[in-house]
Amino acid sequence: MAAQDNQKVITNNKIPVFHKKTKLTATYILIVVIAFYILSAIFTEAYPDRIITGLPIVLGFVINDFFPPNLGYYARVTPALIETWNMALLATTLSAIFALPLSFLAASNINKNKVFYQFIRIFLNVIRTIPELILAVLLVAFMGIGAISGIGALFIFSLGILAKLISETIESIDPNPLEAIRATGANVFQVIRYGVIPQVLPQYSSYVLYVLEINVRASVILGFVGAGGVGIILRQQMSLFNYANVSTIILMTFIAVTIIDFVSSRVRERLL
Amino acid sequence: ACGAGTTDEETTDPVETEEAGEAAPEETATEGEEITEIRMGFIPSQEADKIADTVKPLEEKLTEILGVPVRAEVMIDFVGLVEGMRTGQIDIGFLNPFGFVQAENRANVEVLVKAIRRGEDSYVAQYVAPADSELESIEDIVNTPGLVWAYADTLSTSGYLFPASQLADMGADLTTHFSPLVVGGHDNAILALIDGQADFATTFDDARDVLEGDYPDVKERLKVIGYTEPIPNDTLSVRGDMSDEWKQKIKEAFLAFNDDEEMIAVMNEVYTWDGIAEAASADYDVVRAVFEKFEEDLAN
Amino acid sequence: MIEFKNVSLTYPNGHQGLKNVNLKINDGEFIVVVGLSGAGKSTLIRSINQLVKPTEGELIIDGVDTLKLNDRKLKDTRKNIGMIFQSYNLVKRMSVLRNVLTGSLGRTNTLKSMLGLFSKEDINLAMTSLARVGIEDKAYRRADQLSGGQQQRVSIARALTQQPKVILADEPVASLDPPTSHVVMKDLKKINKEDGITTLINLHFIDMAMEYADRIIGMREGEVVFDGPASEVSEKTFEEIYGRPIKEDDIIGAE
Amino acid sequence: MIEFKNVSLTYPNGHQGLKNVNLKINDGEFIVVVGLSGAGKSTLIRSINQLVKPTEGELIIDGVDTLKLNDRKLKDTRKNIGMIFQSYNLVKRMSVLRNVLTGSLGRTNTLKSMLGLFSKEDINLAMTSLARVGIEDKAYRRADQLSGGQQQRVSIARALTQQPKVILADEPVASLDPPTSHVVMKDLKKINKEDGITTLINLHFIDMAMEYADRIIGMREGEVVFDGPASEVSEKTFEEIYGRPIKEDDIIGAE
Amino acid sequence: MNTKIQIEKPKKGSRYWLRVGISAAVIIFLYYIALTQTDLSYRGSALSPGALLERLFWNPFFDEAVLAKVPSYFGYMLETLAIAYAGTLIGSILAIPIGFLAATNVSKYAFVGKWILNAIRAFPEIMFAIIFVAAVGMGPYAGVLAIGINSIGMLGKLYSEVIESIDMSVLETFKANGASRLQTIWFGIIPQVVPEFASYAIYRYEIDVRSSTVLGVVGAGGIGAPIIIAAMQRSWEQVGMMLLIIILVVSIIDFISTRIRKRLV
Ligand SMILES: Nc1ncnc2c1ncn2[C@@H]1O[C@H](COP(=O)(O)OP(=O)(O)OP(=O)(O)O)[C@@H](O)[C@H]1O
Ligand SMILES: Nc1ncnc2c1ncn2[C@@H]1O[C@H](COP(=O)(O)OP(=O)(O)OP(=O)(O)O)[C@@H](O)[C@H]1O
Ligand SMILES: [Mg+2]
Ligand SMILES: [Mg+2]
Repeated sequence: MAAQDNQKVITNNKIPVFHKKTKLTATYILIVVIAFYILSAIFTEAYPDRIITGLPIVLGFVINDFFPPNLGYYARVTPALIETWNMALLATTLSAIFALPLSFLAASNINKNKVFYQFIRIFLNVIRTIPELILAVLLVAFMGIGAISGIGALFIFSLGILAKLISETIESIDPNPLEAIRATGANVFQVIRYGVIPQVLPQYSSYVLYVLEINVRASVILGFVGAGGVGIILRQQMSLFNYANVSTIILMTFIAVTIIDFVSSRVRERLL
Repeated sequence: ACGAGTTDEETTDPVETEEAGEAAPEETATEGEEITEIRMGFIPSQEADKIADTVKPLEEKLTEILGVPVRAEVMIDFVGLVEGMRTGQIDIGFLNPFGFVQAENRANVEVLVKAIRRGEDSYVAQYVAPADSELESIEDIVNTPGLVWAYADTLSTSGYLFPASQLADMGADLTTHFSPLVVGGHDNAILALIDGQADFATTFDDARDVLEGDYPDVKERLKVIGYTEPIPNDTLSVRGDMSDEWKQKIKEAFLAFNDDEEMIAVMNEVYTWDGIAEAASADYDVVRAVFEKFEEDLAN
Repeated sequence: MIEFKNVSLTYPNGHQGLKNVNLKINDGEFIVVVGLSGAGKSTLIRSINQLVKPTEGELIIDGVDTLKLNDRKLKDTRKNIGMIFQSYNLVKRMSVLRNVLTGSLGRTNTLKSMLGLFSKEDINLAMTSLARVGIEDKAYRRADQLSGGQQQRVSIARALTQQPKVILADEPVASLDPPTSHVVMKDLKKINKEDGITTLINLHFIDMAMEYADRIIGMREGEVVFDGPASEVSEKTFEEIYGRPIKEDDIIGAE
Repeated sequence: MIEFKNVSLTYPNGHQGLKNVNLKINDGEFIVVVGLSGAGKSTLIRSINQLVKPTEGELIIDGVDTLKLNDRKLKDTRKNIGMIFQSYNLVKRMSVLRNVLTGSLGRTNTLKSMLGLFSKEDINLAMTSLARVGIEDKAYRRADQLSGGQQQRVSIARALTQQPKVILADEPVASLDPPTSHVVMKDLKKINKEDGITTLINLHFIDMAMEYADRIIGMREGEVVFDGPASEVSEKTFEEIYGRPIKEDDIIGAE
Repeated sequence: MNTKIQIEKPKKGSRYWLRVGISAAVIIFLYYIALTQTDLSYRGSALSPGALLERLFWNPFFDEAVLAKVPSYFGYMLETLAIAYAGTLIGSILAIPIGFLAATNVSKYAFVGKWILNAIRAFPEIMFAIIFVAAVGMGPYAGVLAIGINSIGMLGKLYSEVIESIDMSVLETFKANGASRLQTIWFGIIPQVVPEFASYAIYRYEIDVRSSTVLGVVGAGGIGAPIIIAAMQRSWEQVGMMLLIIILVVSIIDFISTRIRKRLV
């Protein structure tokens, strides 16, 4: 067969590297993405020249204001950071616990009841959508001022993220073992416990740590509503234009983030 | 205390300039500086009980008067505004007294006018306590140790700085006498009283109005037991490196609002200003003095 | 005893997977189902434990028409039916022993099983089952660390731990190389003989079917076209099943 | 010509993968390397293009001792050596044609290749290579949509597009079923004959080795224990290579 | 069948137990601190949740003043969407090189990349916004830049994790081919990761839509300032209406993006 085919192929001079259809789809996607970008850019006046003229100002901040950090300020930051950490830890723990059942309900391959499934997804969308700041304001209105409101805001917010991410992981697991376990006469809880959980555990723990980091950073915003932690002093020092102190706060947040990142990558390595 | 204003016709009159920019849609008006657009940052003061989230009417009016497009952006926090004024990206800023004092240090801004509210160019902070509280006056507060004191945050002029200064002057040791409860907003301070978390709160006069939607009986539940000394009202400032002509022009434009019913109505709507008065940096010395007392503590 | 009475199965997309199947499967038989790809072998086997549900007819297991059972009763029926899959279907990240123990879930209290509290008997049984397929030394390995043949033997051990009366195997050796396939088939045969467990196996390879089966069921386009002892299989039978004379490839074991 | 002169290879963990290997491989030969698992077959083959680097001796390709080459020169040598892997190693989400075209990367300017500007000759060559292994109609399919045998043929086409003087294949058929294996081996043999490309193949299956090889190299524990034409392979040779008499399983193609 | 099979459960070394012990101790300590040091007393508010929810999500539909503002709210929302889109796109593209830099399996200097990403994530987004307001003035553009750089932090991390999980055996082929490093990345890695990258970028867009509200605080545009002001005013009807709009729009985006992402992966 080869000889003839060779001939045919070689005489045909125009062989595209990409199939016409592939090319067309890729082009369409590119056009849509760019068109939206241009629209947004016009709308937001996001023209590159402006950032080029603004660049010296950005650098000025780094060189003149943030550097050098006032390291002596750490004594004030530490307790605040611990407070922030505590709120993040508790909120993450709660959301890690509650996200699990929710995400099973939000996974189409586990929850076969279409209506209930959609309801859960919409519910998750709603809680994920509310900006954390507004969430905090609302919770303060509900529950009064204090760490509880802050933790509550972080909890609700991270519950939405976690449940969504985990439910997507659940939806993409290997369905075959589930079938096998179902065939042994196991009930749905047993199928989840022995079929699903072992498969999602690594992703689950990696997402939980990811959310922990998000929560540590989000509590900065909660300072705006008096929910305590590093947010309050960050805002205070910003308002006083004490950038050397702000710089210290950022530096210490950086250390916290790096530690979480390190732990998270070690855990991932272990579990995968 | 209203300054004489120029009329609309005068300001919209095109003035020839040598460096009229190509980009300028309309003529600029000074020899010293070419301004093709005025950018105005607008911070709704926490001390006002009613704020509009739009400044469109103000934008339009100023565009008309100043002859260049004016663009205003509403923001919550003054840090961005001040930094923008420092780098020349923002021309006009509405700043609260404390913000102005900070901005003058950081960005060398210059105050042009200040607000008149209810006929005054200053306001006061109030001490609020539950209606059934034993506290009847500021003296009672100073004489009762261990009270839980709710306030918005330590940088709030009326929420903390002025009352704290007053209390300190009256002999209370701020570090030991109270147990402070920082709640993030004036409304929250009032809320803390309603919820029984605090013994008294300090807010602007009268923060209880904000809560009336949630608690129609808030004024019966909470009583005002005292006021601070007057705090100068919030300012309208411009960046320091603006040419004097433009400063003058902007100042006059705003002062002219005093003669313009419609604009005063607008100003009232967006910022509860019912008049505009000329202001000088010295008017804010009292704020500076109070701030200086706390500066050391706050910075560390 | 399992009895198909006029069983038909139409998939939701309208495809007819089984057409009026009538079969009687006696206790302790070792049956191999052969047929071309798409003939309906899997459909037949999977309808026994209702991983797919026949749409017509009666499927009687031990005197009960299982098609009429509710979910609870169906679970009870499934407990008595072990299943082995082509792709083993082990939970990769779990240890071999735990995988095998999942075979006992059907009779373990939900709460206890959630806490991982299996009875001593079940753990013993799981270990014994592993020993029967000769891989008890791998009990604490993670399932994905085993070779294909070993994984399939784990899945047999899992089925054994279920203490089923019936074992269904859907192409249990299709992913394995020939020698390993023989080991697995021998294991299955041995268990069938020793415990008298009724065994139904789908196979592609006719030579293997002939080698192990007591009885062969040939399928074609959803219908049973042959049913008889291996000895009765003739050149003609092949033609019936495959719609064409037998070719070398059928013997080597290709699709 | 490829010449191993006293080549030894010690892995970083101290394991000796090759022990004093001496071999001469002539241009155009079709050689099959057999041996038990762990015998060092992969190590031998991979040391030719230095995916693992021998620690001692000389490895002379076309007169040059490649162990002394710097990175640049080594790359040039590698361009002349095509490689085929057991697991195909295709980029799954790329089209078949693009996968095949990556064979020409070594001679394509980096920037051009990134912009997808392959020369007309290379594209033609890629298509021709696909045609030679009989799957030119799949050119625009995504690689992961093909069956295993087809994927392996894509990887052969990729090696061909490289226009190599040597093709190395590390167990190219181990993941394939027997009939497909034969198709792939036939393809390799055909190419070897048509283009005169020196071909080295690792195989587990001795029957297959005998069927296709001009010359068989037997390895055991890192040493070459047999080297000669397929016709010289005897019962004794098996014993040398496997350390035990030949068994049925070796023939069917087990490990 | 009754004989008990004795297979020793593999013994974990003492170092293993030491590790487990230390980890457990650290975790218990952390929770102990968190639970004792945080003021968890719940005082409750006199405000009934029912009344608040009613004001948030029911009354707005009957409030003329709020209804009249709906078009302008949609305008703000549109601005937010545009800010988030431009920002996410910039961020998702710039995150690619940093993601590669931070991936341990392709980069020798992965730690540098990881540190850069951690530093970006440690920087409060509000601070970015302030800096960009100073650099380019108030308004949406500052928001775009703040969102953009902020997205790099998270996307870069996620990207690098995707890269770290790719099939490395494919890369060996390219080594054997004599392909250059860049070619290896372009042909060997990029096709493997593009769908995941795109999927994460789309996911990030949703997050950015939400987080761009925070930027309203410093005048970086969008629906942020109006909603926060309304909340400060305790004008729950307005807050509720804006929330409903955000929820509606984000749900639509979520719906579309889920479908796109399903097709990508
Ligand atoms: N879920 C389903 N929906 C629709 N049709 C299906 C479904 N499952 C199987 N089929 C169809 O039913 C027919 C029988 O399928 P079945 O899987 O039973 O065949 P098989 O004999 O097991 O084939 P193979 O040897 O390929 O496994 C096939 O034509 C198949 O396409
Ligand atoms: N990277 C490595 N580090 C240490 N030892 C290795 C490494 N790669 C291979 N070995 C060891 O070298 C020996 C030869 O391995 P090699 O892969 O060449 O065997 P093989 O003949 O190809 O076996 P198989 O048939 O299983 O592929 C084996 O004992 C193996 O464990
Ligand atoms: Mg089947
Ligand atoms: Mg090998």
